[in-house]
Amino acid sequence: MAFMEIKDLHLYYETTRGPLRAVEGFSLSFQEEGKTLGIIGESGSGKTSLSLAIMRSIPGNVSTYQGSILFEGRDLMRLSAAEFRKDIRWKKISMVFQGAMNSFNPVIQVGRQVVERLLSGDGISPRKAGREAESLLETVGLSRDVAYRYPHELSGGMKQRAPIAMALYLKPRLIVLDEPTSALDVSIQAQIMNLLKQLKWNLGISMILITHDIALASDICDYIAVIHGAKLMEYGPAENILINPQGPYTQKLLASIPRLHGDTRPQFLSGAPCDLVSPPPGCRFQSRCPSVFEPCREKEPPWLEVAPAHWTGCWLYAK
Amino acid sequence: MERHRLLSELKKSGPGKVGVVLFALLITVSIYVVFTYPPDFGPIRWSNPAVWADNPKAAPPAWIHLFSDTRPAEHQVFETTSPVHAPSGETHDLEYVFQIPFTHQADEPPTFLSFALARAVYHLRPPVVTVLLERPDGEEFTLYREILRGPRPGESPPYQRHFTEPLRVLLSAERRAVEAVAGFLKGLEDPVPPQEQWQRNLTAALFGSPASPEAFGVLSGDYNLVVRVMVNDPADSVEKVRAVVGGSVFGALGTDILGRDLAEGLLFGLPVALLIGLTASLINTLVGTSLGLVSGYLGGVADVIIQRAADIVSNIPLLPLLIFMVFILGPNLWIIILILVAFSWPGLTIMVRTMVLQLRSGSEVEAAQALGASRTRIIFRHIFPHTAPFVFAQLVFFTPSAILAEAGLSFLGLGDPSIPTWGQILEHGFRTGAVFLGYWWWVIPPGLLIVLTAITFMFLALGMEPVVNPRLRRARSWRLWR
Amino acid sequence: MVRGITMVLVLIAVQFLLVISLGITGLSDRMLEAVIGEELRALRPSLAETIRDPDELEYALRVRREELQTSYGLDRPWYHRLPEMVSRVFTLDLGEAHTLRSFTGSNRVADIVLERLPNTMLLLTTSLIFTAGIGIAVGVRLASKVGSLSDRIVSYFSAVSYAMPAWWVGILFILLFSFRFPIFPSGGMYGTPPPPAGLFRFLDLLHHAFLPIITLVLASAGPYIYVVRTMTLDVAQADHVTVARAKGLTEKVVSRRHILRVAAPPIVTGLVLGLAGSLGGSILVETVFNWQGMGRLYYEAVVGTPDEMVIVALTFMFTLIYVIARMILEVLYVILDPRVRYQ
Amino acid sequence: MNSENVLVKGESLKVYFFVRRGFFRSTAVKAVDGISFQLRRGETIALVGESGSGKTTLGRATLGLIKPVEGTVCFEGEDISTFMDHRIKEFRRKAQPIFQDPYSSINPYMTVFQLVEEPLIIHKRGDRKEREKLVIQTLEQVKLIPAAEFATKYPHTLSGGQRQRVCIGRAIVLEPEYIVADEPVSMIDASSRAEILYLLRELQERRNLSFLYITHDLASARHFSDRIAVMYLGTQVETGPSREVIEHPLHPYTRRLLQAVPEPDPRNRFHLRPVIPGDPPSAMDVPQGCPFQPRCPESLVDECTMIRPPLNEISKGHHVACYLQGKLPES
Repeated sequence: MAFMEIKDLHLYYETTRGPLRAVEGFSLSFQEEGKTLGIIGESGSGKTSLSLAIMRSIPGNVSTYQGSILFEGRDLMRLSAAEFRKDIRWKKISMVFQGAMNSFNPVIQVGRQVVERLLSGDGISPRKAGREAESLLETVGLSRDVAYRYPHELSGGMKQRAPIAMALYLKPRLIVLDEPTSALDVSIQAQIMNLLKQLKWNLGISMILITHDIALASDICDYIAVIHGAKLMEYGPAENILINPQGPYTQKLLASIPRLHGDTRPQFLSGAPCDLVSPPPGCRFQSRCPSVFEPCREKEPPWLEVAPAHWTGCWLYAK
Repeated sequence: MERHRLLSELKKSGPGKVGVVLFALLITVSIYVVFTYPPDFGPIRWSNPAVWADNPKAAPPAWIHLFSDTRPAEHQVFETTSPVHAPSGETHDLEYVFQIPFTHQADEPPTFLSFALARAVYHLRPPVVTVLLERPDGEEFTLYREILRGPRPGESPPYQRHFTEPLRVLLSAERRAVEAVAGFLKGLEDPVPPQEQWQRNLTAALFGSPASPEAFGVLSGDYNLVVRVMVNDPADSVEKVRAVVGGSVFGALGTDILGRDLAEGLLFGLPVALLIGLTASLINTLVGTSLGLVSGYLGGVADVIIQRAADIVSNIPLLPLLIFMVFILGPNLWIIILILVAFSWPGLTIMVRTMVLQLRSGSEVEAAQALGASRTRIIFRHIFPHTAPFVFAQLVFFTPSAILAEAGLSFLGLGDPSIPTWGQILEHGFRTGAVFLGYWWWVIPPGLLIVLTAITFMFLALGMEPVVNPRLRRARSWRLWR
Repeated sequence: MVRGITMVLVLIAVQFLLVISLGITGLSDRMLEAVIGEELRALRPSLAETIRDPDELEYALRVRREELQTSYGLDRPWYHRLPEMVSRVFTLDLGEAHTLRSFTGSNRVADIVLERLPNTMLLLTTSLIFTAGIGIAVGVRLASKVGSLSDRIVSYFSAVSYAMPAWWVGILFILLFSFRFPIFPSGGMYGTPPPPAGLFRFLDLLHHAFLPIITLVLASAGPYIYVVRTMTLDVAQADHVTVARAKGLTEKVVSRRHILRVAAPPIVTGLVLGLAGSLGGSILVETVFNWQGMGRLYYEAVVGTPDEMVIVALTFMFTLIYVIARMILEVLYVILDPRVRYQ
Repeated sequence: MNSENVLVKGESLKVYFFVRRGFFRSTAVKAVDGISFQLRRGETIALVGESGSGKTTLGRATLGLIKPVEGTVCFEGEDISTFMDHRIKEFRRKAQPIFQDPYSSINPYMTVFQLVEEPLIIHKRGDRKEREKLVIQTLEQVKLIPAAEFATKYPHTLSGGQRQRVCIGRAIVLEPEYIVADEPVSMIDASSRAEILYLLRELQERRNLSFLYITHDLASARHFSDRIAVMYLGTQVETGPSREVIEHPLHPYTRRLLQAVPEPDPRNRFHLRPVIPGDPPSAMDVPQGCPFQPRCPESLVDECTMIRPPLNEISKGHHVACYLQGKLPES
């Protein structure tokens, strides 16, 4: 049984022009526990919506939200809100949101917020909670006294670590990380990625890392899924995707990264991702694809296994 | 960009649409008033009791009979300049006879009966004026008989009487009318109501016959008021005669205790309210925005001074000071507007300054500076446009505050007496006890008009909210008292 | 710190504004002359009984006039006289009224003002508490269902309530509940004769206070609901609320701890700023309902027989109430918002 | 070095800001603390460093948008602080910035045409017709094609990349000689960043422009600049030819910075990345001696904590400010 399996997930937002398809027919199975799945996409490709869909943290203007998410044999989408809250939310799956500086309530001490889930409701003593918060913060490389500070008193790097401590609180089996290092300097980014790696190795936590930076994903991800225009373009083990990408979009994405060593000049993708309110028929990448041909403009590309466990949605590989 | 959004957003939202429609309505009516009313409406008409003398006092609007079973007495005014009979030159036929026929069809007697006579000229001796009422039942009452005032010492013929001020007589209160009724009743066989009772309500007796020993029944039908003027010289003349059969209801909105047509006064109040609101708001916006721009962009000492001043002024409780200042400086419309502005600018200044500070350190301004753009250009092309939608929204938002403020001051008796406003009409009503006498038509419509006008702007502001909100809600204009 | 200084400056500025306008326009002199004239007129008949000689009478009156002028300080220009008055006001020595008297007949301004103070505070605090309660309860609820029918209805209500002059609403209430359906008294604070002290007297007071309080609440609750709704909405859309929900906190905890708690400072600000409105509104509402409070007194002191001592004292009191409220706000801010604490 | 060819020259520049701390005290934030550099015509220098290293401030100082407290900026051999009225305007024409955020650096109320025309109006260039022609030409140069169609659009209808092109068009319409590009692509999607950088390079070649390219992206600095200057806490710690600095970094800070940059390699995930420990310190209290010394992973010599190391030339054009030269292992 796969660790997690997402089937035909849809998430549409309501807009004045019609539904905006942020996630459309997303299916993938995340086989092994303790591994990290990277989801790569440009801005406006629907990657943040995907993370919210997995967490069932959908905003009010959503018009369509369907599909199924199988996790430990249970379909998360079929659970009632109360069941999901009681069994899954933060206990099995937790999340680190984009924009860490805004993840904390500005008027409550950081430590309280880290252990808040049990403080309110299931009830643990404030003293014990304080100790737990201190030790969690220590786990992510922060000093114990951070627990008694307010969010505005933390520096950028500290603010990035604290939400990770919060996500670890109930020892979840899966953490969804939405751009955990965006807007950070490379040096801090490397620190955070090291922290995540250690958590992965030491605690065996599975992670879904959502980012626009494929190079960053290579730092931790065992599997990589590439999305473009709300659709999954390619999915496979990191080795295949990074070294031997099959879909033209993935190839272009990799080529657009300027390499530190070697004289290969970066290439670029001109144009913008397609409009998600009225997407063209056929492949979502057609207008930017260098190897576009007839079928791409007519029908949706097939989902093909081009190598073991390496799937891609492209007409080029259809027989 | 946001300018266009502002308009499209206005059209989209419900309150916005209502606001636009109401605003168009207010403007149309105001234009009508401005073009049809005399410019000095206040002194020459509204505050001139002579204009309203013929109207019933404190009469409810005419349309209330739609809601009751009884038919109210209609208010009728007649005027004639052509006598049915004039002196022909023969010495024994020296008499003018004016006839005013009218119909009374109602379930109650008229509230009063009055007549007026104007522009009389005589040469020898003063004429004798007699007024008779001919009733449908053939009875005839002599209501009035007087001689016009004789020559004053030093005056020489022809003597002119009642040229500036007509002779006005409330017939239903005349001694002679009482006598006439008493005479009429004495001739009846049936028991009649006692004099103490009908004397207080003479019109009931004049326009009715005793229906029971307690009360009079209304006598409907055609009446005729005859005015005879006996003169001594064929050259003597009387130009105009007027009669008023007082009704119990009047016009679209009734009258006040002085008989003023409330509809007329209330209509005049509309352009005044808009003038107060928009002018005060415009000046306030102008002052507030300029100070904010100066304070934010120039910084330094100017900034410190403006900020301190804004801090202080914005913490002064407005109304007590407003009352005090108007009391000291006198109730003049412009003074009221200026004082309003003097205490209200800080809200906008603080808001604009905050925005300017943000913009000033932003890259758009820096880019413009790097291009060598002048300070004026930066302020007007790169800073002001960003603040414009908010400033505009403030303009709309402040307008009702100013209207309400003026209304409040007027209600305390501090309104500009030369310009009637809704607040003053309300004040007059409250002071003369309209509330306790149940004169609702005097109290509800002016308030409703204030609300309607204020709400027009509120709806406009509400419609703009989606565009303006994030920053507008931090502005403090709503603290204005009501 | 800076705030505190500003508040004191406000007090001073208002007083000086008052004094300078009283002085420059010559109003102060005129008012005092009128008072002296009044006293002399009252004196004349009694003097005339003892002093028969008209010349001597005039002389005696002249002497008395000069005495009075000196005692009122009219022999000195206003810029000497009035600042003294202000400084006395600051030490809460409010002096004596020229024409107004307290209910007990005292002419000390402090007596006059202080016996009115509780009456005004009764109206203000009660309506403030109701406004706060209604505003927060309704505003927060609405913020959770923006765009719903009830949200739209209340938004319209807020706009209408902002656009309605409170005093006019008061008049309508009188028309409706005192005249058409005589349920409540139309004005005053106690019935005539006032019931004996004790429970009945208190109930009578409540009966009389009902309409004025409802009027004030109706006028201020509408806009306040809207402010609370907007402020709450603003916070409700913040990222940390999404995070709190994602953490699996119950909706109650989310709205109490993560929305209301964060929105509290601006919500409290809104309330205190609204007080400024009620303060002004109370003058009008007290006038309408003939409520013997400071507002009514102010109206009488300005519009009736002008009494500068009372005007100055009352303006000072109004400003003082507001300034105290602002100070409390500052303290609350420090408690409510840790970001302010560390600035 | 041929001094005639030098367009912009900074000499021991220092830019301090003063921040109120408490009621009376104020502290100097040493954003730029003694930097000298020379930018030749047609050359691109990449200014690299973490946020807070002062690179943006240095860029603004070279444009005369901030006054240095010490040192001078010379443009074509003349001290820009001595420029008065019309000279400053001439300088403004020749030296232009491009900012990081294409969303906030242009006026949303103006059309693309008005935006690109504005510099011409400020500098009173030509009449209406001529300006129109110039604007269209410029739009074509920045590849906003069809130009006539883009000209009528408002910025909010454009994508991030297109907006940034409008900014570039605004900057080049006056035919400047010197451009400070402050993180011009960091707000743009990774996949289209190269496109903008190629555009800048093309303009440079066509017009012999000089660029100060401010970035935190070392890889793009390598490909799009001739020289790299690495900044740390307001000082220059290393400078040299781009390839040289990337392939043979000398300063411990540069080395660690380079190691922190991930390259898309699936093997990355099996080992930890060497990192610079701790947060970057604040420019409010710069440590004594070498500013990097508290975070420096290498063994310290005494001088490190005492005196700031000077910038020494190690090989041709490659300078480094570190006492440990020769004592460090080859990277």
